[in-house]
Amino acid sequence: MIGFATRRIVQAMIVMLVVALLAFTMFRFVGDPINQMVGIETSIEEREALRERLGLNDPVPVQFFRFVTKAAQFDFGTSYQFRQPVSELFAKRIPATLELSFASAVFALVVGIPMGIYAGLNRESPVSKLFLSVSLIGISLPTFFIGILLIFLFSVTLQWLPSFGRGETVQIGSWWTTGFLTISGLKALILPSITLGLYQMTLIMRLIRAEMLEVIRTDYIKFARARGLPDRLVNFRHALKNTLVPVITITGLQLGAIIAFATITETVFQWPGMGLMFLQAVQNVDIPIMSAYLLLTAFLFVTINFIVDILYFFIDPRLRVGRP
Amino acid sequence: ETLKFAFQGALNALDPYSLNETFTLSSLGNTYEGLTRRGPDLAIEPALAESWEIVDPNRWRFHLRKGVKFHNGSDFTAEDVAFSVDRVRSEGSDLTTRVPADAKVEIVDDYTVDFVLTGPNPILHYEWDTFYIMDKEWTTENDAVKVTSASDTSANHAALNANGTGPFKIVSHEAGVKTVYEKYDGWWDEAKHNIDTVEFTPIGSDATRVAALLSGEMDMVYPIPVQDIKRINDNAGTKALTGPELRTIFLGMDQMRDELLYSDVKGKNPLKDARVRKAFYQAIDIEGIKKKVMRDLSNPSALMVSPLLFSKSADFERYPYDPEAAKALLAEAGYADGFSIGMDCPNDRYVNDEAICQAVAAMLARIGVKVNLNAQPKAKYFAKILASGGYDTSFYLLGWTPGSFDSWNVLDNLMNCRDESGKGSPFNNGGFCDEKIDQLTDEILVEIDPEKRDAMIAEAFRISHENAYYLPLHQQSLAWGVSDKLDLVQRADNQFQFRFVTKN
Amino acid sequence: MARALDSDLFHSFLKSKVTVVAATGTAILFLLAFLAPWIAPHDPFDLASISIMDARVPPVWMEYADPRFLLGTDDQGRDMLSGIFYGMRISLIVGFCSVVVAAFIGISLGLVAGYMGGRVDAIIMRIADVQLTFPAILIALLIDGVAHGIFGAIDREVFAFYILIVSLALSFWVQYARTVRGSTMVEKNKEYVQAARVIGIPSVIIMVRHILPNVTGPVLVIATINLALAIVTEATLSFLGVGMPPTQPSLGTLIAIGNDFLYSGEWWIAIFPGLALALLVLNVNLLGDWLRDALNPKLR
Amino acid sequence: MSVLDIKDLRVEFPGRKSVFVAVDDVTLSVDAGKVLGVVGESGAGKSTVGNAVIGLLQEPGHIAGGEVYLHGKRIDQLPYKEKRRLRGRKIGMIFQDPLTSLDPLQTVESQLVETIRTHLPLSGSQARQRAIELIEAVGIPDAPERIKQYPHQFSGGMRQRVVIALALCAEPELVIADEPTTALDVSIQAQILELMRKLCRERNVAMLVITHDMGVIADITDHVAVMYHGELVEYGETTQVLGAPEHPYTQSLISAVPRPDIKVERFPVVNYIEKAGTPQKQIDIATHWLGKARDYEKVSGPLVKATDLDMRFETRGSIFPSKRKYFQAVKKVSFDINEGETFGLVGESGSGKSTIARLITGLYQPTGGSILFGKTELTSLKNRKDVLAMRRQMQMIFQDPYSSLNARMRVSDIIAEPIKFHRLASSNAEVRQIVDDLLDHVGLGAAAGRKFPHEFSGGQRQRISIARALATRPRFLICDEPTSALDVSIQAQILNLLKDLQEELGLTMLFISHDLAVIRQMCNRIGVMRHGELCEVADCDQLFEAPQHPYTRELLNLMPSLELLSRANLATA
Ligand SMILES: Nc1ncnc2c1ncn2[C@@H]1O[C@H](COP(=O)(O)OP(=O)(O)OP(=O)(O)O)[C@@H](O)[C@H]1O
Ligand SMILES: Nc1ncnc2c1ncn2[C@@H]1O[C@H](COP(=O)(O)OP(=O)(O)OP(=O)(O)O)[C@@H](O)[C@H]1O
Ligand SMILES: [Mg+2]
Ligand SMILES: [Mg+2]
Repeated sequence: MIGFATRRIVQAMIVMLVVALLAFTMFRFVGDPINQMVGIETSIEEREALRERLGLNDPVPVQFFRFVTKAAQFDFGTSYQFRQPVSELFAKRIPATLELSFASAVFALVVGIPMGIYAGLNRESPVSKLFLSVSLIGISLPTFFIGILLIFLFSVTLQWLPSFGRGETVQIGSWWTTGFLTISGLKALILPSITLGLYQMTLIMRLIRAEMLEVIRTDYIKFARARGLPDRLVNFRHALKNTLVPVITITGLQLGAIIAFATITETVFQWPGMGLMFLQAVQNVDIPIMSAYLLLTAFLFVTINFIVDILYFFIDPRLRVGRP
Repeated sequence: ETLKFAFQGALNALDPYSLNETFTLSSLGNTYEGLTRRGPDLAIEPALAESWEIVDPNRWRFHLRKGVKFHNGSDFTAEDVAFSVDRVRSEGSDLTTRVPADAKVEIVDDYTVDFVLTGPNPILHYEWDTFYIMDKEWTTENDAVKVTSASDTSANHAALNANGTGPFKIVSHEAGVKTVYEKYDGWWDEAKHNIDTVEFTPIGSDATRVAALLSGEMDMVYPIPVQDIKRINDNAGTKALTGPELRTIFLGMDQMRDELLYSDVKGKNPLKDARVRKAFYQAIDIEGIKKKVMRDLSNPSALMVSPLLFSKSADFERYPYDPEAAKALLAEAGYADGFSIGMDCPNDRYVNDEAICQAVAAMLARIGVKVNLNAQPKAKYFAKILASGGYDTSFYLLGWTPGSFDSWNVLDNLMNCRDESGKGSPFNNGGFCDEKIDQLTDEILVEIDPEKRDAMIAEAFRISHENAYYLPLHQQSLAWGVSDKLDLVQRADNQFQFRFVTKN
Repeated sequence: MARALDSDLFHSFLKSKVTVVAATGTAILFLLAFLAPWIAPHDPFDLASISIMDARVPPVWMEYADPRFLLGTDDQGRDMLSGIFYGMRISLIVGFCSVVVAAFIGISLGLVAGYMGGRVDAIIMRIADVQLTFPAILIALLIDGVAHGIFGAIDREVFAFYILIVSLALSFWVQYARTVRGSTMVEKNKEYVQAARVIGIPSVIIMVRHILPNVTGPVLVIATINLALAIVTEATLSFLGVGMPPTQPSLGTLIAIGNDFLYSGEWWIAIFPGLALALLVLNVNLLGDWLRDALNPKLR
Repeated sequence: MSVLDIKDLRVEFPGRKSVFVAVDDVTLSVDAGKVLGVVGESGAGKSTVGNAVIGLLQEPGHIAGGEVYLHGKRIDQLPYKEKRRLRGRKIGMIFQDPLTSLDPLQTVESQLVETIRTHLPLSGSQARQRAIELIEAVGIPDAPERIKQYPHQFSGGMRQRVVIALALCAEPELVIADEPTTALDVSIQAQILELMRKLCRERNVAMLVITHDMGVIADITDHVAVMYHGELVEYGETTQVLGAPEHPYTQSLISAVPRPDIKVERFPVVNYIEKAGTPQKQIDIATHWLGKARDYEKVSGPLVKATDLDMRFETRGSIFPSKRKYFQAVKKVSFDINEGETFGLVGESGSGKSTIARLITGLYQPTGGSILFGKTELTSLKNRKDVLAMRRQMQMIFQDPYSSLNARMRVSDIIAEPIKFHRLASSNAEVRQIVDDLLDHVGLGAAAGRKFPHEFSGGQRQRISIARALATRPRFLICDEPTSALDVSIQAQILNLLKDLQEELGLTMLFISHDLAVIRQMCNRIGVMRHGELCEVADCDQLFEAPQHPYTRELLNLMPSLELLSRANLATA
């Protein structure tokens, strides 16, 4: 277990280093950062001085090393747009994104898993066919369109739910703000998390169904039935648990995707998270924010993957660590 | 009462000299004040200066208001004015032109300040409603004397906090997320508004912004897309406020390079030929754009300045829309088969900017000119077409509001010759050069007689019109979405000032 | 042919009514898209033929309609129906190209990783991990940004297409690589591969001739689903401003444009392309679903 | 009254074009304490009978006629719930594959306890107590400890015991065992059979054992039913059916079982099977392509000489050499094979037989030792041309006829591939001619070339494999359990074919099997392997008559006694 964990951590660190290299390359080569920073009137000498001050004249490996050591201390430089340290900006935005991602992941799982099980167990039933077809809407329309349609329906027409923002938030500790503790915060979460989670829900549901279909045809399920075990036990204790192993992998990957897709949902719902900030940064060529975002999402992704691998230890006694 | 409003962009910097941009200045205008301010009709009014006089042509005397206190409690005095003048002209300020570089400030007494100029300047104070006075002590104490400029890697106190004399103080500010204002009880003027708290949220997506108004979550949002005006008016409880804006939207063309950067014509620059420019002009169906793209919310313009700002506007008329004539002109210039040209266009800056460009592209296609449209977000767009990007464009769409509300500003910024680095008229992106206009510009600056001045301005505009140096399109309209509960003033400069708001 | 018609696959196809409908739907939509230049009433890409005065005409059954425009026109006066045909064509081409590129990269790397194993496998799979941390949207935004940075101003009309394909392909290849790698690891231990090795056939030929045909089943399924996904992702990218340019609108660009007119009563500008996209994706997905089940021997 | 009575059972699988009748008119009964064996070729409907009794026919299969009685009570028409209550409680079922019959994510204990508590009114701790007793009863030591483990921590044999314990845990009156030992090694098979016999006796349960292994039938059954194409062709006491079979199918089936006691020239072929393969076309080897260019260099000593072969696999990799773990699959093995002879390798599963085959063919690089082929040292071949030349002289036939052919290639392409690859023919027409001849030669007919492998049965596929192996005109043929996946009847055909080919072409063969009887019929000399070591090498007759090594003796003892069969054979032979 410990050996396995350390191996995974080493691999995760390599992945992070490569991402850091990409982020750094972008930093260096996507336009001259100096051009982004100074005004029209700045003279050549001043530009050169600034270059020197920012260390842009050092050899590239030195710069990369500096970039990585700084990034490891959560120092990503200063945003060109806001002229504030990127890490501070992110610290304020991360809770919003994580809460949104969490809510939509919960939505996707809570709705997707039971529907998937039902559709897997009752392959031919009209209800499961209905589930399957209706859920396809989740992947047939682009997220932004679904978001806007939801706003149109629930905010503008019915006026049930807010159309933008996080509602009221409560400060917890020094930097975490949460919308989970207020009514308006919870109401504000509903539309964005459905918008964001719909795609993942569809995916999880279809995945569980497909796995379930395979698992219930295996010998051990047949044998469990032959032993006269009640259906409830066979379906949930034996079949579902075996279904979960591949599902967890994909769900883990999907969580990473949720965080990335949050950019669009955040734009549509003006959700003050890091995705929104990232998109604004892209439009304003604010490279420090862009590269920090890359590193952060990669970090979250790698962490989630690590947790998923550890979860296998608890679910699958055979330690199926080899990836499919 | 609480006022909640949304704008499409974010309020990034709180330093009043960091960014010369309408929304930033408008927002900070609720917190800071200048020596002058403008009323609902944009007339200049006394603000921190109770009155002023021109002692001799080169010396202006300002009598400051007494008993004014900054939000932090310190007194407003002549020291603060002198300090602000120094600061606004210091390195890093984006508003250095507010006060001429060679002007001197002399403190006569605590409440009197003299500005000593090197030559006469009748419009010295025209832009001072957005030259905000800062508190010397507060700024010095907080180590924020230096303006947080674009090249700074960290923001100082003044960029993250505000301390003005205005009717509202900023109690919390999270750039890009939310800014909260509170009524300032110690304001020197009598409050005509009834607002206690103002919450500002940037909402980038048009649809979401409009939805927030329609659903009653917002009291006021701006700008609203012209197409949603009807819906907002039809909706119970909301209305759209529209009005003429001072900004003129126009098309510019590269007339400086010998070969266009983006065109299939090689070895020569077709846009240097006035006939080609006129052909473009006459190919544009401005009424069509007005009716279909702008939904009648625009005033087609023959001039590069709003008729509200220039008395002789009525003397000018657009060249008629006439594709046949345009084709003939092109043929005459030797481009009977047309040519292709790259066009740059912002897609989030002006009202329906990208749609206008598309419509123009389609219209030019009818006379055989193939336009390759490159529409981008404003940050990338400006980085490309302005001096900082090396004027990397052949054909572009831009809008201009003269900050001083005076035509000279247009001539000075848009129509004088410039060199490659932008010396001269920095925003003359096309780089055309007409000595006559340059000469007139210099003369207009120092001319005090309004009659003569206007005649000279008209002459300059006539030259531009005849040569089709620019293709003016229209003045766009302001469009604000407002809750019926709100009573407010929509100023033609698109500034939203809370002191004009009452909510019931 | 007769054998194909008599095959189990074909019969399982005929048995599933939904699939037959989906297949017919897909075929019709594909035909409409690829025959667009011949059957569309107007050419929306020909700027000279559109007039701003025709903008925002409602569909024929509504008031103020114009009989020339069956489904109305958009904000520039382009015929919606023709726009949808052409847009679908572009969406499909982008989808197809990206799927083909992704499948090519993914299958090659997956085969090599699975067959070689060991260090090669570890390296390729770690690259895949890095790739997975960047979903399509991020990649497209980054590539778009990098392209702007490197080439200065780029010509959207020319480059948008390639940027889209590269970014979509880059974000999809991992799935193919993982699937192919998994199947390859199973296949390479099968005795037919050993038989080929005993004959003396070199690894590359074994991979291409023997293993590849045996691992393409799942690839086909991923490809159909990815085609749908690519079309939707392209739509999302259009919304973010890095999709196809508005002068050559894809379905996604049309929706993104129409988005601005949802509240103003000109619903047809967004809803019709939205419906077309939903229909297309739905049909392709339903086909992919059926294929997934039908090709899975464990479910027979 | 019998425990189980089946009357006129008919099971149908409605297909796309027609209804497939898997079981037709089968009437059987089993008494308490007795074992009924069901035999028959693959696909005869044996499993279907078992599944029909317990009510687990796979959709769309259903009982289309007949009745099933348990203790005189009709059970085939019971509603789903009541049928489910019978399962486990009254009827226990044991499936063929112990590796896949247990839920990999649940401990053995939890699977036992849940089954016990489903059927018996016991508390949790009582159930656990009973589970431990059961596990002890099936002969797994350390029951209280082992029971807490997961299935993957058990060996195959132990898992099969757990499956048996699970089937018995609610004390059913009838146990249906569907090929309970097919997946197991001979030694474990013997133990499991012994266990079942004991259960039958001690607990007085009725048992229905489904198998195609005549040895198992002879060993433990009291009655036997022979099925052919869904029908019952013969049914009676075991001694009587085996000793004096009446139906021609039974007769030919029994005659095809290889006998360990006497060596025969050719196997009697099951002639009852209508499509037993077209008779081979005899070709004149001397003039034929196959015979041409067999001008291999003559060798003086043995053709293949393995000396001190060693093979170890890394089972756990690590960057630190000290942390790596190895498994020694082959230890210091030496043997020679002479030109023209058949050398047999026997031994239990996992003893390293296949590994040796792969070492010789070069699929693995040995970690030690040398292999001489003629005068060439195989382990140090570097030059690609030499390697190819060696590859041409050596071919291999694999165990699994289903996975040894590429499903996506036409049969003709499969066979042509080595010919084209080694450039053994000058034109495409010649290649086609050779392929057709080879297909004729293995008895498939040239028309088979246009088909795909899945259109053939297991036995036919094995013939295709053989044709492919012959296509390079090899000198040395390795057969790695070429028939262990096949029925006895088809096995007989394949073995006959191999024998014929060897005679005609003068091939040298390495024949690997775990079936002693088959080895005896095929080989001149035999090596016995265990745990990677070669225990004994001896001439065939000597090994069977006077085994030297204790392990060889143990192996010979474990062979199911075929006394009954032998008598029958003598009668027909
Ligand atoms: N689910 C099914 N659908 C269609 N046909 C089936 C199904 N299950 C079995 N069959 C057919 O029924 C026949 C009898 O199958 P069964 O499994 O009983 O054979 P068996 O005698 O047990 O063979 P083996 O020794 O290979 O296990 C076979 O021909 C088989 O193809
Ligand atoms: N590639 C490999 N890596 C690790 N271990 C291996 C490998 N190949 C074989 N082994 C191990 O070597 C041992 C011998 O395997 P081999 O296949 O030679 O046995 P066998 O005698 O042919 O058995 P069977 O009768 O089951 O085919 C087994 O324990 C097997 O697990
Ligand atoms: Mg069977
Ligand atoms: Mg083996």
